[in-house]
Amino acid sequence: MSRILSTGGAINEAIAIAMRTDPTVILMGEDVAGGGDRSKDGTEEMGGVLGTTRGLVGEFGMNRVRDTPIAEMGLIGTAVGAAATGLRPIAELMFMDFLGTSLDPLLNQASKLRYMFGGKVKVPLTVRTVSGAGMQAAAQHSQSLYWITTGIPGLKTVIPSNPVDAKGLLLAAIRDDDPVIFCEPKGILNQSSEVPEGDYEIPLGKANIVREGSDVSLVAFGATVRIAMKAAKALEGAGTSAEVVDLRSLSPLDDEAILTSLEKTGRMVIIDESTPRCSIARDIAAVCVDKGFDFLQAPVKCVTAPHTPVPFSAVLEQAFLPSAQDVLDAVGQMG
Amino acid sequence: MSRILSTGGAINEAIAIAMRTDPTVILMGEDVAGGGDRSKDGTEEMGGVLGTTRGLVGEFGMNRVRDTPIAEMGLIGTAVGAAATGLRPIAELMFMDFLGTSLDPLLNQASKLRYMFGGKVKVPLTVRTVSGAGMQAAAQHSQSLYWITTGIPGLKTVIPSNPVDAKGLLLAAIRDDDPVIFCEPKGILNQSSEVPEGDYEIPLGKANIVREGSDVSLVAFGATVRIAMKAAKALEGAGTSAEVVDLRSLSPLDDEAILTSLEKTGRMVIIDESTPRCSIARDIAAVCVDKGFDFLQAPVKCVTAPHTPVPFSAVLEQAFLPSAQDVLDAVGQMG
Amino acid sequence: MGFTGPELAEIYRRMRTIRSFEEKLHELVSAGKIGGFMHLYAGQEAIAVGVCAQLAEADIVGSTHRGHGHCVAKGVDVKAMMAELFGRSTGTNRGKGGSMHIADIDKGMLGANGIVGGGIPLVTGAALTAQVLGRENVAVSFFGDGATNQGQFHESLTMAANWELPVVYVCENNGFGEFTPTEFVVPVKDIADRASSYGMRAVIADGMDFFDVYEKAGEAIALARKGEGPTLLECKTYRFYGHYVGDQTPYRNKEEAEEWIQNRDPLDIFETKASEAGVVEPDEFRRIDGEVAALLNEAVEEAEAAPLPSIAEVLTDVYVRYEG
Amino acid sequence: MGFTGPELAEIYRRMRTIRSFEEKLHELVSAGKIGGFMHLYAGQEAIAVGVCAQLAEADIVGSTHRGHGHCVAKGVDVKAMMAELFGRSTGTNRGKGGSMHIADIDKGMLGANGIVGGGIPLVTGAALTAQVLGRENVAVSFFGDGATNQGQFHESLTMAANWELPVVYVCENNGFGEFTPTEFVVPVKDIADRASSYGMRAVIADGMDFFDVYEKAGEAIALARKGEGPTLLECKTYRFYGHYVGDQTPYRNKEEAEEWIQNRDPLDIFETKASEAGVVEPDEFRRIDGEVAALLNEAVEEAEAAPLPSIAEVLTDVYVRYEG
Ligand SMILES: Cc1ncc(C[n+]2csc(CCOP(=O)(O)OP(=O)(O)O)c2C)c(N)n1
Ligand SMILES: Cc1ncc(C[n+]2csc(CCOP(=O)(O)OP(=O)(O)O)c2C)c(N)n1
Ligand SMILES: [Mg+2]
Ligand SMILES: [Mg+2]
Repeated sequence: MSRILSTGGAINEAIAIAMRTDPTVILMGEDVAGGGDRSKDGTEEMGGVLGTTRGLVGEFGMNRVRDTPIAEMGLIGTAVGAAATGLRPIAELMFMDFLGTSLDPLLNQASKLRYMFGGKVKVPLTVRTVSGAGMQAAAQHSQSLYWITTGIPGLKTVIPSNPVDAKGLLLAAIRDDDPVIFCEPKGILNQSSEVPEGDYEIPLGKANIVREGSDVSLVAFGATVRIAMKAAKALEGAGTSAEVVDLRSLSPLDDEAILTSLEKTGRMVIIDESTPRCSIARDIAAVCVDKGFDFLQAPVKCVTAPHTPVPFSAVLEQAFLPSAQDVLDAVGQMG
Repeated sequence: MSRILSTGGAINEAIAIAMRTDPTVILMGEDVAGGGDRSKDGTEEMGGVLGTTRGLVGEFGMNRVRDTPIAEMGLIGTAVGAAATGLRPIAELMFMDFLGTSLDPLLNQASKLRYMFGGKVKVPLTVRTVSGAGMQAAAQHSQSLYWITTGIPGLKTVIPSNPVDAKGLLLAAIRDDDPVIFCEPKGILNQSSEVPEGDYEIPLGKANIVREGSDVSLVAFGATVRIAMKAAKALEGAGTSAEVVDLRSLSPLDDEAILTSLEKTGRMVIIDESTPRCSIARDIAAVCVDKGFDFLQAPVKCVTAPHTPVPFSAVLEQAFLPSAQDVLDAVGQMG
Repeated sequence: MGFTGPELAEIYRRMRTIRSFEEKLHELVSAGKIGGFMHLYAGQEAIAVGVCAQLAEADIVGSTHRGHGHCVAKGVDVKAMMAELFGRSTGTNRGKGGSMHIADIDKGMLGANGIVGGGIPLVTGAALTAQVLGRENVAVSFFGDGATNQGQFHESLTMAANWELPVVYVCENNGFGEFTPTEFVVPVKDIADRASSYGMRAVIADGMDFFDVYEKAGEAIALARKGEGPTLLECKTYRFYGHYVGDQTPYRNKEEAEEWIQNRDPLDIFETKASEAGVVEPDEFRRIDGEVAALLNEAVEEAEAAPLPSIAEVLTDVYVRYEG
Repeated sequence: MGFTGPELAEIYRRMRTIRSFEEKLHELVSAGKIGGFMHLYAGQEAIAVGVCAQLAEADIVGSTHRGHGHCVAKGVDVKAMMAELFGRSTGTNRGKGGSMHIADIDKGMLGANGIVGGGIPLVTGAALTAQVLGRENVAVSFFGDGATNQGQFHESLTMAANWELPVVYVCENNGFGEFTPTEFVVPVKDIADRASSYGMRAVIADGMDFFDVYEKAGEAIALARKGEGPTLLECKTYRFYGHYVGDQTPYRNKEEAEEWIQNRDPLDIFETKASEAGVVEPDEFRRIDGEVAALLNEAVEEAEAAPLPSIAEVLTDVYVRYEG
């Protein structure tokens, strides 16, 4: 059975299933309840600033669904400590930009405890966070900072491109025994599709070939998968067969799927919503020119945002974001 | 005139010159005085946890050399606000690992104020910080996180490889009108050499060819320059002529120098002390396979630390760090 | 009371300008004419205007995501603000900042700030500049009750107290951080109680009463200017709209909201008190209302007609100079 | 006093073990036999031992860069600790952690921590686990005076106070953060004053007196266990060595240091008081000194003889499972 759900709805469902099946799973964050149950005074809940977690405090109560103060170090750090001592917390970092106020527990604690302790602890923490631009939320609420969490050994980073994957990847992330950063790209939160009911997981670390093709590989993830698909259609019209690889996980990275596709096509474009320096796009290009050198028939192209903050004005924000046209231009430049 | 100075000594001298020549330059950080002048009670100063800033509070007094509380968000954030309103602060972040507790003022403020304000402000801030491994300081005091600051648009990142460059780059950084992260790699702090007296600057954004060669390019920076030079000598013995490029700046990056060298040699190894994912090494490999594709005669190799935290035990730490042998192996694998 | 009629009229004009600006934005955003996240200041006008009336142009203020009121109070041009919210190149920030980053450093306005608590160290740094250079300026940081739970609040106040910086920390306690009541996440009765962690002076003002804010802010600012260090000034207030435009406020108690909005409106309170002083003509207030309304209509018209930034501007203003 | 002779002897043994461990390390590091950053706990023994004597094994403690004392007090094996500092695979952390990350989760020791303030939220999280699962455990966070200036301190205590978590925050105020005297950077007289920002109970203990710490920690822990929420316990103390091994302490006042080290040694104070109780044989203390000395010599010998980790271990223990 399946019904139409938005990505937000699919995420909500995944959390509910995880909480029903494991009493050690809790949800904590700023306004994840957002009113409701807390005082039984007749007020209603908001369920998060984007409404994603609505209904959960009603089902699971305030012991397991906790509104926190606006204190990201404390909130994420506490979740890390809870994860190391027997809970399996889902902590919400409202926007990924707030890594600024929550980095230490991720950079220096969650990611390193197991290693520093010689393998004698595990940290089964999931941090859900909204990434990306497109809502005119400007420079401090629009960043795609998954390259930072990907670069930190000890963390995993996952990013779905559609509601079905969001549900399955989130369930896998929550049940994973390592700390996982789960990105919810703004560009897909309101996207809807049929989503299977019930409990299913999509394994971390495995890419998904969403379109087969033979002339060029378009590697994408999160909100850029849609751009890649659009570009692939346009390329098809021009007689070029594009394969689209949806990474799903950024760490672990499915090198094998990327290289297999490159072997098939000989050409690679990586489409990444973030800024270019030290990006996932460039990271993958480096993998291609090391392990896939013999397959390369053309320069590897990275389609990313420019090396700038995210501008507010809609015209500038649209120019900032990578587009299908940028992908076509990149393919054109490959010669 | 020049004398033998350590890198630490050269940094000290650069700060003193900058403070003498510009009354708006101040130095602030945890224990940058570290005793001394503050109470005139007969105690002596430490001049920072590694002694780098010793003597400065004596010369410039407590108004301009300020010990701060152990509060990196406050310390760096205050320096950003001071820079936006008329000072030219040098803020010390004792170890680069402490980006964990100081990221927000760098990620969301210093780097973005000018852009967000439509160009109507400047932030002439320098953040000095000690990066890298090699002192058995373990997972939370040994990271090379310059890839994070490099990836943030609006920041510049600089890293010297020797005392002479340290002095000239730091003077340029302090006088630069943009926020600059100045890394002081542990691996070179105690290295000494002749350093010119007086006031000189080395421009940001320009790489330095420290050794000419024709068969392979070794791109290095900070503590890895010495590794590259050692490998170059070994390669020479085996009949391979290696060119060594010292980047000096990571942002802006001197693409041109890198590509020129690649054009000459056709082979590229990048040596980076940090972990691999989203590293400077991979960033540069991506530049090579995009803009330098036609020059490439072999896979581009990244010699980095593994995707792990930094271990404590000396044997493990040495195995963690890139070595000249790793460079030779990489060259060997190029076929 | 000690204000002349024209002074009172000017104060009223500022408060009314903020209110009308926010009401206009509520319309425009609801109608989809302006995008982005929009947090309205309506209800809190007495605080921005009361504090800024004590400041010189060269004094610095720093603000929050709810920053329009502080801009208007500090003298930022209303038309340029409106143009900014429309994303035009004539905006205060050339269209690059928007509501959460609106700024005008020439007027001493160091920016709204999208990071809760993120403006507090910046303003502390502005006070450091004044102290190091021996200037007479003070700096004022505005922030909400929720922001006092941020580490950046704690670290900044610690530094300011240690160094006796010329800064005033103004907490606008409007009873909520987003949808969560303050008492649920702030473990003390008054935000002012938190000053004792810094050995700092603390004062509580009625944030709906311009005169009370004006007086207490004046004392704190004068002390800061004399080198007697920082003060934490808590102003009790309420926001009349939801957290952002679109928030239907199901989480708030309806009677309580009614009480604040109907009976404690800072503009009404001001008008009553100012009228009692007998130095303003009764119809003067309505005349100002009309002028402000006209100004805002003009601001919208001009903003809508103003040019958008050119696409090339995505790439400018990142650095003063950047050569690779 | 209420302690039996064997109990007092055991307490003394723990304190002596810490002291001798640190003295031994001072030698070994000075001689270049052990590397890394090394912060010694000597002088503060009464705190770790006094607090941990009130805890069960399943209760959690979290520590700082100055963590050896807390490990010993919580029952971590001294030989495994020594092996860790020598970087051996028989170490508590298999040689991967070293002094600043020494840990033993089986003993409820959630790790030293190289990040000042970084352990505070972790321990708060351990208390959250106990609360959510309805366990009777408490958690204790040890940290220094300097750490109270960190945002992580502020944010953690705010959360613990809101949720009335079963946690005790133990501040070891040794008068310095690195080389900077506490009064220069902490703007209140007592760290305990900071609890008022969280509406939290605060208590001050003489950190050189085991009995005072034991009693006051006992009350705080009992309250936490009963569900009556957190306490901030400040213990006044002094570190006998410098900040790290190698620090010659030119920044500290010599008379003051003399006074603490000569006249306020927690081991001496304990021995005097315990002797007055008349339940320990006078030569018992010296016997324990000898046993501890022998234990440490053995620990060093065994550590030196123990195998180094194999190089392949650089790559293990990063993840439970990682497949790309
Ligand atoms: C660091 C950070 N965390 C969370 C948010 C999301 N957020 C925006 S406004 C807000 C509430 C702020 O409450 P308060 O400080 O009381 O100000 P008010 O909105 O009531 O004026 C939150 C949580 C943010 N912008 N920045
Ligand atoms: C976040 C962070 N900032 C700075 C440091 C460097 N540092 C290590 S110990 C220390 C002093 C800590 O002082 P205190 O908390 O009083 O503990 P004590 O050393 O006195 O036991 C500092 C500044 C650090 N390790 N982590
Ligand atoms: Mg509020
Ligand atoms: Mg201390």
